[in-house]
Amino acid sequence: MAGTVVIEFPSDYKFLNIVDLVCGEIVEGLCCGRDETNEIAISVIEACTNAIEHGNRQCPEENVRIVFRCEPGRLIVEVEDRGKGFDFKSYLEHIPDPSNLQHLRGRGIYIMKNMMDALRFEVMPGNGMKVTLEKNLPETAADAGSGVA
Amino acid sequence: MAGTVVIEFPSDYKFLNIVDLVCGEIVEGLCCGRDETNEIAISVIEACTNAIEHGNRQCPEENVRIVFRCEPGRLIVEVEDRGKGFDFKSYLEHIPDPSNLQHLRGRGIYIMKNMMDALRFEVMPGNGMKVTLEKNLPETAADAGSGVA
Amino acid sequence: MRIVTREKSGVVILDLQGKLMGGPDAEAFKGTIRKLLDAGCRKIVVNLHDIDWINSTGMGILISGYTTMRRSGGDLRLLNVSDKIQSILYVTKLNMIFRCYGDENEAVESFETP
Amino acid sequence: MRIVTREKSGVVILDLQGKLMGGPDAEAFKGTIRKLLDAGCRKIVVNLHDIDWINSTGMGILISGYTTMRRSGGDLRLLNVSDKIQSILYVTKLNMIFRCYGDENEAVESFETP
Ligand SMILES: Nc1ncnc2c1ncn2[C@@H]1O[C@H](COP(=O)(O)OP(=O)(O)O)[C@@H](O)[C@H]1O
Ligand SMILES: Nc1ncnc2c1ncn2[C@@H]1O[C@H](COP(=O)(O)OP(=O)(O)O)[C@@H](O)[C@H]1O
Repeated sequence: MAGTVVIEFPSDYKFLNIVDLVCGEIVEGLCCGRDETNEIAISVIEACTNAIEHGNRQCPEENVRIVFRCEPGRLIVEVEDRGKGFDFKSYLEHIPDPSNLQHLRGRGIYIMKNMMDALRFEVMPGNGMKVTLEKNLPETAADAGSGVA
Repeated sequence: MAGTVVIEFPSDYKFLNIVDLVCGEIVEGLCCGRDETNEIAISVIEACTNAIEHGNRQCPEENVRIVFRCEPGRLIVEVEDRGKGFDFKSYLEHIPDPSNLQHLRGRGIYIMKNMMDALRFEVMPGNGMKVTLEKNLPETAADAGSGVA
Repeated sequence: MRIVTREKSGVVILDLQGKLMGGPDAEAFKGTIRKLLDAGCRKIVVNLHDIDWINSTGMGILISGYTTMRRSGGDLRLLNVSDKIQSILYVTKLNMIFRCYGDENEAVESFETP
Repeated sequence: MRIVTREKSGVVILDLQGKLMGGPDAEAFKGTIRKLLDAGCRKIVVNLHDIDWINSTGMGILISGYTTMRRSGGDLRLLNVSDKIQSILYVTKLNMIFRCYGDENEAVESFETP
């Protein structure tokens, strides 16, 4: 069974409680370990806060859309906003050092990149930006990939 | 702010945990009383189990889609399946007595009708069935209708 | 749903865990009740403390257990009914039928006084 | 986010509640730290027990508090760091910087031994 769950919500941080809960519930159902569960939830929240803040600029009329695709052996999460995107190629080449205390910001993408197995950005001209997060799951989780506990 | 949250998931009861959580979180954010919160969550779960069981006949390729519309003064929840619908007009005219112990089933629609302020059915030919549940919210909740705690 | 069976002062307590919502759960529950009846048990307390959620189909499962027990001269009573379940019982008027308790000893002792 | 301030053996404990994620939270937190510094406080424990969730922007708020305190010869230490927050600290190597405690007394007493 292709377990795809979609959730769409206005660009308001208030809704991130829901995202956190849904994410936790889906990942728990995939029988991931505790560390993996945390890594996925943290990364999805980072992607969503970027979508709300940088993508949709907190405009509540613009939605954020998250697609969770539970495939055998991996979980793919797509986070879409309606913004213009950014020059992610050059950003990814020079990700700032996260341990630098001079910087109060700029750790979101670093965290996603280091916690997930794959991170992809895509600008859909006139259509927003899509961030794709992938996590490989252990073999036992692959079989459970069909559903949620 | 029009607070519309959409969630879409495969026709598997396993996903109802997520629905229950999302519903609870949204309704809590609307500052409803405890009784109203329970009534909404119970009714949405009834509508979803019907969508999975009767509408999509548990076919995991068919999704159930829920739209939560938080308007000032009320919450509207739409539950859509991809099934053929049923003759709800005649059903609504003869809803069975829920206290009849001979019947092990047939209480879902009765519960929704009695717990919500409005219940509407709509068959969208070739497109599935939509059940719309409405709950009026107290004045204080109306102002909070903009978001989620 | 998982069912754990235990005994206390001649009363069988069924601890239900997970979701209670028809389908395979119905068969499992009916099977348990049938076995308990065959073993001579007439007093059952269903503990709903660890039920995450229930729907009207799950309520039907409890009704079937209740009517089966009553027909055999026994009874089935509920323990630790959440407010959600209480709301369902209330709106369906099944609160007139099921005896509900918040305390395990109270539920067990309720069978002593007819 | 809500901030409750209390004192214990010369250490100020900040109990944070809710979500920690930049925006208005950053200003509120900075304001609290500034007032405490003005009042002569140099020892702060930030209790994260009631933080529902945090993101990297929220982490930035803690960093700003930490650097402000250090620059004034004080310190800011963390109490009740959940595994999620621990993972964020770890991956960003900020675990090398923040001292974390699981017990309130231990956190308070940690300021006694330099
Ligand atoms: N969805 C997005 N839309 C537009 N720009 C983005 C998006 N996500 C990230 N960015 C850009 O990438 C930069 C780095 O993001 P991140 O590492 O998450 O740190 P921060 O959000 O704290 O700046 C952001 O400052 C922003 O310019
Ligand atoms: N989404 C739906 N699609 C098709 N038929 C439905 C749907 N919802 C309800 N029904 C019909 O209405 C009947 C009554 O529903 P309900 O009161 O929820 O009780 P139950 O599901 O226990 O039968 C169902 O048996 C079914 O025939």
